[in-house]
Amino acid sequence: MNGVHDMGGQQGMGPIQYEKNEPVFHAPWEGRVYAFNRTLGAWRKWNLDASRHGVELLPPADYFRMSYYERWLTRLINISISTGLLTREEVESGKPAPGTAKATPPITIANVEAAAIIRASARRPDAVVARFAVGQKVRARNMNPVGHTRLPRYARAKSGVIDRDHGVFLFPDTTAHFLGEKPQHVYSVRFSARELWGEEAKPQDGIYLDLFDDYLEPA
Amino acid sequence: MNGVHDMGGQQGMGPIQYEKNEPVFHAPWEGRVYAFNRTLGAWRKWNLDASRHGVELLPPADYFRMSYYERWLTRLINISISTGLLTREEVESGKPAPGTAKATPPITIANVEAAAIIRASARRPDAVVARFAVGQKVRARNMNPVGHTRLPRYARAKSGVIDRDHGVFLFPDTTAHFLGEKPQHVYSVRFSARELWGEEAKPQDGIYLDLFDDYLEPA
Amino acid sequence: MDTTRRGFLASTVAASGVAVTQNVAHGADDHAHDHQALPSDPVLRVKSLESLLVEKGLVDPAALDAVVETYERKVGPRNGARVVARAWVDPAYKSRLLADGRSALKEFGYGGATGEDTLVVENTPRLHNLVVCTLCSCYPWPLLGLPPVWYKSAPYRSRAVIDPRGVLREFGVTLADDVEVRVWDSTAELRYLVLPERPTGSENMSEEALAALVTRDAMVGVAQVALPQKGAQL
Amino acid sequence: MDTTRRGFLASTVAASGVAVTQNVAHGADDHAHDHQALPSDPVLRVKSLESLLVEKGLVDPAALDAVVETYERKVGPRNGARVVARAWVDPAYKSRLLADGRSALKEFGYGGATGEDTLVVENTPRLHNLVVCTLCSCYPWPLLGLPPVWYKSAPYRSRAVIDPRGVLREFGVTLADDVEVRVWDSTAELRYLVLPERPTGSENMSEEALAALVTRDAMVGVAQVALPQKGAQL
Repeated sequence: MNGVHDMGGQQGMGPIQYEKNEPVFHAPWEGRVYAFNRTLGAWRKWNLDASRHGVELLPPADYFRMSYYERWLTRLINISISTGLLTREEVESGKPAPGTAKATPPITIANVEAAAIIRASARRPDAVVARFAVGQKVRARNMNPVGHTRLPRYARAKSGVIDRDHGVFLFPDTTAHFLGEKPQHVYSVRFSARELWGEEAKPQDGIYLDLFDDYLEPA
Repeated sequence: MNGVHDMGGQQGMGPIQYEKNEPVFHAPWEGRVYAFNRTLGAWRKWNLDASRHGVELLPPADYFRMSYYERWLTRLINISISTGLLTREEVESGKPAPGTAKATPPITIANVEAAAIIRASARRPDAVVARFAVGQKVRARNMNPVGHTRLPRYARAKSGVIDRDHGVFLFPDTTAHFLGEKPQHVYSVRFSARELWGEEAKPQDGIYLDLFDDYLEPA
Repeated sequence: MDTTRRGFLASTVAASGVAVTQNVAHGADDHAHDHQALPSDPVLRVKSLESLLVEKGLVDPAALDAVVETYERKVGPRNGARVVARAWVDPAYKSRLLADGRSALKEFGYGGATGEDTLVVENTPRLHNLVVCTLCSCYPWPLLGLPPVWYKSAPYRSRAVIDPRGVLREFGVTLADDVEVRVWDSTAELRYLVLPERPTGSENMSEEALAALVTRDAMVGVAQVALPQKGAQL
Repeated sequence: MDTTRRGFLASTVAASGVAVTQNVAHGADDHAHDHQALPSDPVLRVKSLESLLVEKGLVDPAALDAVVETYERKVGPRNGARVVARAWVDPAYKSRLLADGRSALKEFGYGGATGEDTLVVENTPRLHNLVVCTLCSCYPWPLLGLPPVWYKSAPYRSRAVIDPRGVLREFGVTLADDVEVRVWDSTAELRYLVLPERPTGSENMSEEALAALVTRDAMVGVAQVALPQKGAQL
């Protein structure tokens, strides 16, 4: 999705606001929101990519207005409702729907370390053939899917070189929409800054993106 | 400026909201804001391109939150202050600074038709040589100026064909920053939808942009 | 009122790059959100600004009234519709209009603000034109008046160039797969007017009656012109 | 409270595509802005949500406490700093770290959430590395803890890839024109840690003392590591 979340290369966002001695959470509610997000996934109603896409789906005005954890809170509520973990009425009232049996949390204090803090890897053991080799020149496809993708707009139709093959990972574009994991190779691709941004960039500078096999074509 | 105003090709902005029998202005204040914008330019403190850039400079959160005429109101106040037509204190208090002599408006009911409603053209009589000819293949430059430009991001580094030479106009990129008019040719350039958006676009479809000589290079 | 002014100035200041409204580190009490407050009552703000401008002698309120009156009552899509109807009934005029819009529009006295360089693009059974301004909201004011909110909105501006067929479907226009779509992104001081297809069955209608059929939307390219009995138009 | 809930749900609904918050045609009374209201007090909303989740048996509050406690007290930049100091004093470890970050980090017991595939990239006098996530805010949690607000913010995410030298200047780091800059945009499930240059004059320092010099910012690539007497670090 060509959304406002895809920020690489944008200008006019203002100066970087640095906070000295920044706390991990600025208020207790931020910590709770973070913890909800880390533990509710264990219900396996959604996955990390679907969750990320939930932030991308926020209307741009909300995306820019909200703080980081406000976005997380909103996407969590949205995905909880859309996947049936909660109902809208429950969220509105703060009370379980009448007659709901109390469930047992899959993550408790007993297993939280192993089950939530150590997250499952997106790496897959599948023996998928790599379509590209280190050193090969490639072009990022000019694709504009309306769904989730991890190919930023600024790299599309640009040429680069395979710098490293990271191995096989699940594919976010399908995983986010519950369409299967489609495991495939991820490569570190080096794009020269000039290829991406034109002649004003320094000739020696480079931007490295981790790109999936399906994002690439031979250059 | 690669800002959020440069919307071509974005997704996730929601459905188009159509209003039947829409009034010209939804409230009297919108009409006043429009009229301020059309008449205050006669003080020659700024120009159309600087004024457009004023909207682009709004922080993204404000750009998306505000209605169209709220943006116009904000940019008008900003540019009035930055060019010295008004002071911040005057805007804040709603009162002229003490001791200010009352001016005479350059646009009155007597000349409003000729002076404001018929706006000056951006066309220039200069005999500037055209760098490109109709039918010629060109490439939009991969340029990323931090200031005002009318070359949208979605066309940069893309190839098209000169469809028509519109003649000589002032150059917004310099005019907006009061750096001179730099008159030059403007061309209608046809880009195939596939060149811009990839293989999913229909092969016969085209997007036409009016682009300045300085935006183009031979393909 | 004080809050109002503060919120208002915050936004003014932010636009000059002094402050940002996004992701600013905020304290535990979360009061830092104040600066994101909605620009409160624009009615009051505009009233205050107008009184300042008048008191300083920077504007003539009667001239402001005249500008508003012009776009509320005089200049609107009826202008463009008359041009379209004339082109439909007068092939010589149509040729002039397509070849040199500026001169042909002057025959009607249309020109001036953003209209002096209007190009007219013709729809045919094989070709559909659509007009947009992705960067702001450029629009042929003298021919169509001021643009509707949807034309100025992010959903239209963003999608018209990447998904014109989807946009047209949203407006109820479904094009055959082999029709050519041309999108005109108004990136410079040229303005565009679509000359829609004349509806079949309108052969015996007068120029005036034809003009009454032509809608703003058809001249932007998001609608087709229909005969009245064929159903309500948008 | 009622307004609170309405604003909150409006935002929820909008995210599912049912409503849009932008440029919605609004009536003369301008009340349509209601739906853009700030998500009011998040404290109350989160409290209400937690009580719902607990009452439904969907979460264990003690597990939530443990997650918060982990990132507030246990996992943070000191983890990464220990790795950097070890690499500075132990050339064999440094070789392993740069060749296979995953295994070398396991020697410290670091891994897990988003850390199982961390790559370590080395700064030299000729090469400067900078880490960003333009699409969201990916960050090596097990090594650096949770990212600061600026790392997650639009100004950093937007500019790090197009103007890394300008961003670095804003952080007080000025690079020579002929240094190579490498920006690592974390677009997949790989995470990046910068191995900063060891400051000159630190030859006699212990591994522990070196670790104390290494800042979070240096491991993201927006700062260099300095000796304490050379001035305060960010």
